[in-house]
Amino acid sequence: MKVVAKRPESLTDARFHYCPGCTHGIVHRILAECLDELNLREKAIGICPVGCSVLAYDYFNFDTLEAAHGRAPAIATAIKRLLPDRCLVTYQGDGDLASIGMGEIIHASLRAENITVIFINNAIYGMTGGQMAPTTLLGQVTTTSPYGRTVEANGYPAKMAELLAQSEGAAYVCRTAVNTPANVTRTKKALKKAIQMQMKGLGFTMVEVLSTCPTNWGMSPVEAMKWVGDHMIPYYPLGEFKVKEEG
Amino acid sequence: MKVVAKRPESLTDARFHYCPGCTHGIVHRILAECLDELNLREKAIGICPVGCSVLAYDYFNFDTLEAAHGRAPAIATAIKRLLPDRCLVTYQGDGDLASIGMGEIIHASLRAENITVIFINNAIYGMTGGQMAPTTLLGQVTTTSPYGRTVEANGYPAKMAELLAQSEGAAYVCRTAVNTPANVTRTKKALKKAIQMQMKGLGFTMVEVLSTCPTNWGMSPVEAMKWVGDHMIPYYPLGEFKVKEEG
Amino acid sequence: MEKQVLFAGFGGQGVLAMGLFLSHAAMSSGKNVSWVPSYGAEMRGGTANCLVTIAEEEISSPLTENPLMAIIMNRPSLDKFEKRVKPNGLVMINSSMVDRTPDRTDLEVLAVPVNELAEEMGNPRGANMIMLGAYLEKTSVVQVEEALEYFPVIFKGKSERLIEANRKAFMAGVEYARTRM
Amino acid sequence: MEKQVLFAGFGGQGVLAMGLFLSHAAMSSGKNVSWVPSYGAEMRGGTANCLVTIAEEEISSPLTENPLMAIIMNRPSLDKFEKRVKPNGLVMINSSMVDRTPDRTDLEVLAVPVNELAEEMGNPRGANMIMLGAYLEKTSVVQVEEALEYFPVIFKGKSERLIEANRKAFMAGVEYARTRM
Amino acid sequence: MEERVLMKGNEALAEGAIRAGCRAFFGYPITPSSELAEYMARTMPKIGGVFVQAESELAAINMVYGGASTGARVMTASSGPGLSLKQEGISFIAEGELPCLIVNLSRGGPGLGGIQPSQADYFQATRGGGHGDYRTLVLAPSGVQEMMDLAMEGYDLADRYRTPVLIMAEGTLGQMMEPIILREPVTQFVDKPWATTGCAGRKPNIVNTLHLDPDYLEKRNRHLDAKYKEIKAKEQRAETFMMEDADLVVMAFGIIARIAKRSVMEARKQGIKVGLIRPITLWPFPEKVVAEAAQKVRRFLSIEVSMGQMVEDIRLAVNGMVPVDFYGRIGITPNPEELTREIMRIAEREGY
Amino acid sequence: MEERVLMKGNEALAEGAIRAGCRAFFGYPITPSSELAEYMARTMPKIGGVFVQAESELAAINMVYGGASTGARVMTASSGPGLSLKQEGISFIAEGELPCLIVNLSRGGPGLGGIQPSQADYFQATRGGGHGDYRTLVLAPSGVQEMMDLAMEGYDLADRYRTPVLIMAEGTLGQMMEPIILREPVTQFVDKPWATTGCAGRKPNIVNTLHLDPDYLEKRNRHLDAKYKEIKAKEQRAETFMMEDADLVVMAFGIIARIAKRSVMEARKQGIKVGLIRPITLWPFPEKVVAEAAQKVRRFLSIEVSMGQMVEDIRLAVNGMVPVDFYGRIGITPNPEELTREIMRIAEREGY
Amino acid sequence: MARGRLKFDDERCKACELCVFYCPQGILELDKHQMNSLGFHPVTITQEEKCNGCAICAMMCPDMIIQVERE
Amino acid sequence: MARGRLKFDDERCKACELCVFYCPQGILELDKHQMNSLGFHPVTITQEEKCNGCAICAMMCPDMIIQVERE
Ligand SMILES: Cc1ncc(C[n+]2csc(CCOP(=O)(O)OP(=O)(O)O)c2C)c(N)n1
Ligand SMILES: Cc1ncc(C[n+]2csc(CCOP(=O)(O)OP(=O)(O)O)c2C)c(N)n1
Ligand code: SF4
Ligand code: SF4
Ligand code: SF4
Ligand code: SF4
Repeated sequence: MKVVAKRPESLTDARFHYCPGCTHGIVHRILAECLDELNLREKAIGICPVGCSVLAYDYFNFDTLEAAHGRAPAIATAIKRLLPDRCLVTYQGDGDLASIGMGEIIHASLRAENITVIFINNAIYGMTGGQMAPTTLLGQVTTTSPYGRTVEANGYPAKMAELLAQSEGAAYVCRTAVNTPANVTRTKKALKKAIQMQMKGLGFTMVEVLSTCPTNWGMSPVEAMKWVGDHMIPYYPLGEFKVKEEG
Repeated sequence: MKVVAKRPESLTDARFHYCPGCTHGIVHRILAECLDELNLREKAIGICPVGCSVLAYDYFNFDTLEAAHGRAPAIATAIKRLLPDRCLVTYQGDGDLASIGMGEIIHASLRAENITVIFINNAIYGMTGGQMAPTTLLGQVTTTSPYGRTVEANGYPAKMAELLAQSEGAAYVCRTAVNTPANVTRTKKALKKAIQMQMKGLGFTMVEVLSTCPTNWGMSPVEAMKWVGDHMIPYYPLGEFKVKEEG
Repeated sequence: MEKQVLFAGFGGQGVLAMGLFLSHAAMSSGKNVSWVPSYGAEMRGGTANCLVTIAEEEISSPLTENPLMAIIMNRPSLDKFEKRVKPNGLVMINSSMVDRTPDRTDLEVLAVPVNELAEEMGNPRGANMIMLGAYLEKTSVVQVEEALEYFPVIFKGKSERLIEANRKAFMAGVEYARTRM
Repeated sequence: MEKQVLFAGFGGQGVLAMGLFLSHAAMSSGKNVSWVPSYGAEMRGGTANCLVTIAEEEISSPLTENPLMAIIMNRPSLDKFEKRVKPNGLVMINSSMVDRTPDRTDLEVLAVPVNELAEEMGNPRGANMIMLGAYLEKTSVVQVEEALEYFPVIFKGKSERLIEANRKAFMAGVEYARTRM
Repeated sequence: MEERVLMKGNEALAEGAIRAGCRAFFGYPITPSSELAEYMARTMPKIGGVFVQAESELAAINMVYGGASTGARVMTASSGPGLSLKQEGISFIAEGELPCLIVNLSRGGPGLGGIQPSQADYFQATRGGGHGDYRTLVLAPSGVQEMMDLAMEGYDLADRYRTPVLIMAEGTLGQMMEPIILREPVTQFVDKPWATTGCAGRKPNIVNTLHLDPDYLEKRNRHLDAKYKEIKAKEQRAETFMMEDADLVVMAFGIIARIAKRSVMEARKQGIKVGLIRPITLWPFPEKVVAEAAQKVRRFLSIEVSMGQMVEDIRLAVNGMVPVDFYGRIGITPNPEELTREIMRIAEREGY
Repeated sequence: MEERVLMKGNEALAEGAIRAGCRAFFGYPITPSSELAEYMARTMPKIGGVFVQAESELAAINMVYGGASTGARVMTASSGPGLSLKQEGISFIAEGELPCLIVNLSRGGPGLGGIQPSQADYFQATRGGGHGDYRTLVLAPSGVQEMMDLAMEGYDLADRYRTPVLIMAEGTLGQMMEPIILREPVTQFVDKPWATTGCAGRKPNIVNTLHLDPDYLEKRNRHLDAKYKEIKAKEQRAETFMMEDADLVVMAFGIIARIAKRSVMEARKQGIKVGLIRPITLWPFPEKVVAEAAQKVRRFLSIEVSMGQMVEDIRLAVNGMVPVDFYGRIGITPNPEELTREIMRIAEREGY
Repeated sequence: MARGRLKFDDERCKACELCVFYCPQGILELDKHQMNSLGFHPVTITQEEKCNGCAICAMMCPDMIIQVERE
Repeated sequence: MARGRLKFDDERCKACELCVFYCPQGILELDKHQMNSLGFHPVTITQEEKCNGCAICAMMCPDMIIQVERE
């Protein structure tokens, strides 16, 4: 018998602090597998956000920086400009990327920075305990939209993949999910493609991953996975929104 | 004989400090005429940017605030929420709105704030003496792109109208110019429409106006007007990018 | 004199709620009180604890290194806090979850198998109220009768069923303390 | 002793350039020098002026309220700076643009119609160099000969034609000072 | 006895603000201040008030700038990194002379730091972490009742002096619960003819902080300076305890001050002549009380949850008259027992 | 005599940084610092360096965080409002212990203020306008040559202590021209094993400022504190002038110090025993020199283009030994004549 | 015979020549013989009778120098 | 006869039951008789012989508890 599933080398063996069933763990593994398979671990520099994945620097087995909330793209920009052959990956939540970090992510894309952004869209603020995110769905109850999100009070959920696909500097923009085995596979394909395009210098690449926050959604992990399919995907359609042709 | 063109009431009679031929003056007048004709002067609250139009509070004959660089939409949001029947107009340059203020403008649009944004796109930083703006065209020489703007070094010019049209909270997004009498007329029509939609509570409204900066472009005012038509409009197409239906 | 009692256990054991109940009861009976939760990281899980200070006069310090009493709901909490209880202080232990007794000999130790008792009475989530009943019966920090009076106040807004279940659990703890300790 | 001279006029009159030329010349002739432009608002236009300090020894203060000399290129500048020139100081006035003479009687006043002269020699933009030539001829803050030597250095990078035009204008100023003042 | 309710500090502060007439909250979540925003999110819709979760602290503070300019009583709250991001805005608000309430439920830094209570933002709060010569009134509650009371008083001071008021409290004060007496809602408000509300029936109002003319810029700065001098003269607040015969004066603010109070009692029991001064206003610093005390006592001890910041203000006030010691922790709030040990150590060393 | 070139202060600073090995500039335009960015925009492409016009000061300071973490010598420059926006980032950089150069060509505040030279960001610079217990080394040039020299020394200090270094200069210093001697480019650099450059052949490096464990957070703060104490002990710099027999000591930094120097000479001519201390490091403040002087002189006079900030550091150093006066302007840089008048006024009043 | 009449605020004219450029009749030009206090040659009308009051000059003037009357 | 073999890192299992839910064979469940030091009932396999080593459980496990071997 041969081993078909085990811990990738690009992860340390520290235990994840995430809540039971939190999909941050799945996405961490996917990233690590991509770097392993592309043999990029020693070239990789990861920028961790402020969010539940703030401690990712303990889990990623390559150089990492912990960024100020929302600024990962600016940090990645500077490093990539100074070390153009390295592989820059930012890992950001929806508060980090779509709220406080909106300016940085859009400008990194306009500047066509050769970096790869992993955008974890779990429709809520996890780390701080369940406040509304820019991606929180209409009607969704959070601690800062206690009566459910409404257009009048809170406006519309941000569709970041669609928005960033508008940017001429974006080489690859894709939205995936990790709510089914098939989607996990697709997510890995997309991320691998993004990283490869970064290393070819084609420009800004981002994969938005629809994820879960069972704890703050107040659901079991399995229910949360179903909620992604039933409520998130209908509003946040999956697929590739921008694929830049080479040359 | 009857007077067919004179100074509108919504302007004070202070002399503009703008350089000869700077189109800030034309747009100021257009805004004032719209407010006069809609009888909104006494309901109007204007938010001036940091930029050459920073002193607009001396020219507008209605309540005004001078905003920190880029934050006008946040200021307008708060005022509109507290005084919903007032007419909120922000007046912002391309550094103010598209660079440092990117986060604020996008979120104001996502929140569907009932405000009207006048976006003066003159492809350069005027007040600070001709540095590159996010809207500076490729190849354009500025003091911070001294060898001409390139994708590699500076990325792509930002198309704000296209970007903001993506936002579900945007009720009206239009790009006009003031480089010809016909375009001046269209600009006024567009701005009037935007203000009317704001007052109907339909959501976020913005008119992007392609303008000139003869001084920092190093051209005569007339040459500058031609440059808008020959170089800016081809990259920044004019027209309505989003018009929300009522009800 | 200020009485300070520490409640400590796992996240889900209702430890903070115990402290809150006691605080409410103490306040309702006209005492001064402060409740300070342990200040967990921005992440979930881990141990939870809170410190309740009760006094007739104004409360000076709501914090202390050495509480007079400690209610210990799980093993790690005992390991962590045993040494910090005041000399000759009281330690109440949830013996269903703690497999050892304190090493210190000066402490008064009372063990209550609250999880078993809760399971028995078919209300597993009532374990913390059982402990509380036993605690008040033993210490009269607040009189049991008073505490019972204030149930409606304390659980204002909660369903009758839940209040009733809690009262039952609470009384079970009182009962246990009266009869079997 | 430190000599401080103020150059003042409209934006487009090449006032800052005059100061720069003098600074370069002074430096090249081995003196210490500092050049401080007036610090205009972030907007365009308005008046411009700069202060040049020249000394053999190290320069202590590059700023002053009371310059020893003032080169006045337009009327508003005269109104603004007349009172500030040191007692018995020197004021050179562009008489093509300034329609009055100083009220102060202690000042040495030299008037040069630089715009006319410039127009005459068909080089309107040369007015500032004319003034500079007259100034150096009169004051020898830097020797005219030295200044001429340093033309290539000072205008390094500029076209021969332009350098030549500037030298002509400069000499015209020197001429004017020698013959008609 | 008046009816008391058991309340969390964060809720008491929020409720106090509302009872003082606060009708708009603009904030961005950050531990340990989020509960305050959440209370506002629940309450504002019910009372016709405004709650906006801003996209960032920058947006939040500029919403405060806009909201305050309408004359409404508005508020924001944050912590550590969030306060740093607000510095530009606070500088604008100070120069715009816009009354408002800013709350810092302070946590450990620098950088992302931790979420433990901290007092290390004292310099930022009292010196103005932003650019230019400005100050903000800084109030430091030490219990849940004061969280409510100072929120209410904060608005009075803000309106009276047309200045931003900062409430600085360690995170613990937001988390802890104590029984408090709910204050009567405020019904009288000063009117604000300067507010930008639309110019119907009057000349246009302008809220502005740009002053390109050097002389006018100086005039503005001298105007602010005069205001700050008046505040310094009139608004210093401090609690003193057992100062009559004290050899040693302990100084501390916030919740630490209460812990220190207990330690002072303990030390007194052991015959040490020790007293306490608790600054309630951090700016203006209660320098009068301190300077007076310096005439009589033999030594000061500043106790802070920082590496030593308030101690500078004590030294400035004491001006060399007696020595000023410092004891500090970071991330950990010291317990009464620990502080008593420190007091006794000094007392023995100095033979008090 | 070495060849001298006439240079603007902004260019001298930029050129100095480049000669010190600076290979990346990240900035957002603001008067009066833009010229510096423009010099870098022209030069970096020629020397294979990086120039990025960031979308904001926030992005710029975080690019510095990222750039510095690669071990490269990087830099940013701004003024007033821009510096305020950078405070969060500077706090992160200080805790991340990332060496870098930050320039404040200071202008008048608060708010948008004006673009006239100012020194009113002294508190922000020396106390840390950001959150938490941290300091930045602050260097204050007083002429164009020093603009170059201190930029170069700044990088040495930054690398030696793994700390951000701030250069604070009034806008005038950036605008003015003086002949300077160009320094030799630096060729020796310390290596930085901690840099995040990819983990080829070594264990992964982590640049981090989050410390959720209270004890570790305290450990970190004590580590920084120890470093700051070492800097205080070793790196105080000041220029003294005519101090031998001085009754009155004038203190000023930046270009004002040179103006004051002239006034000191003038006053000496009139027989007044006056001297000058010019802090070159604002933090650490040259308290040793000042404390020593305080033993001998009769009075200090702090001259600042602010409403009085450095004067606090003087008082702390003097610690009550002699009086400390203050003379301040805002928006306007005082001339030597004005300062001489003030010195004479005090001399007469005190009968020196 | 003129259907329009122009009034110029000479003192404020910045001589940008936009009106001159856009005037369909080509009847505006800078008056080189005058200079206002800003140092500019203000604009003037050469053949008043040709003005039809279309007001395009006013529309393109950034500084509202031109007041236009029409029959 | 089993074509796959699973190894569980019991101590780290958080009992989220994602593997249980996604296992196509329905042969995984929480072991109520065990509790790890995190206080969770770790997952276990009920009918080893039915496991075909598809590794879907491992794919969906956020904590990499399951190592899968296949023929
Ligand atoms: C400047 C700043 N503002 C706010 C915070 C508090 N904060 C920490 S994480 C976070 C957002 C977390 O949500 P998200 O980015 O969606 O990540 P998640 O935790 O959901 O994975 C916030 C607001 C901070 N640390 N710094
Ligand atoms: C926080 C901050 N950063 C930078 C500046 C400097 N600044 C003033 S205006 C401006 C941009 C001006 O360009 P734009 O917005 O296009 O307006 P324009 O002057 O071209 O009309 C900048 C960067 C500032 N005042 N505040
Ligand atoms: S809070 Fe939500 S996002 Fe954070 S670890 Fe828990 S489940 Fe995951
Ligand atoms: S600098 Fe440009 S934008 Fe500013 S006033 Fe002059 S022409 Fe207009
Ligand atoms: S457009 Fe206006 S400012 Fe320009 S020349 Fe004509 S009248 Fe004068
Ligand atoms: S998915 Fe992983 S963590 Fe969850 S129950 Fe299965 S093995 Fe345990």
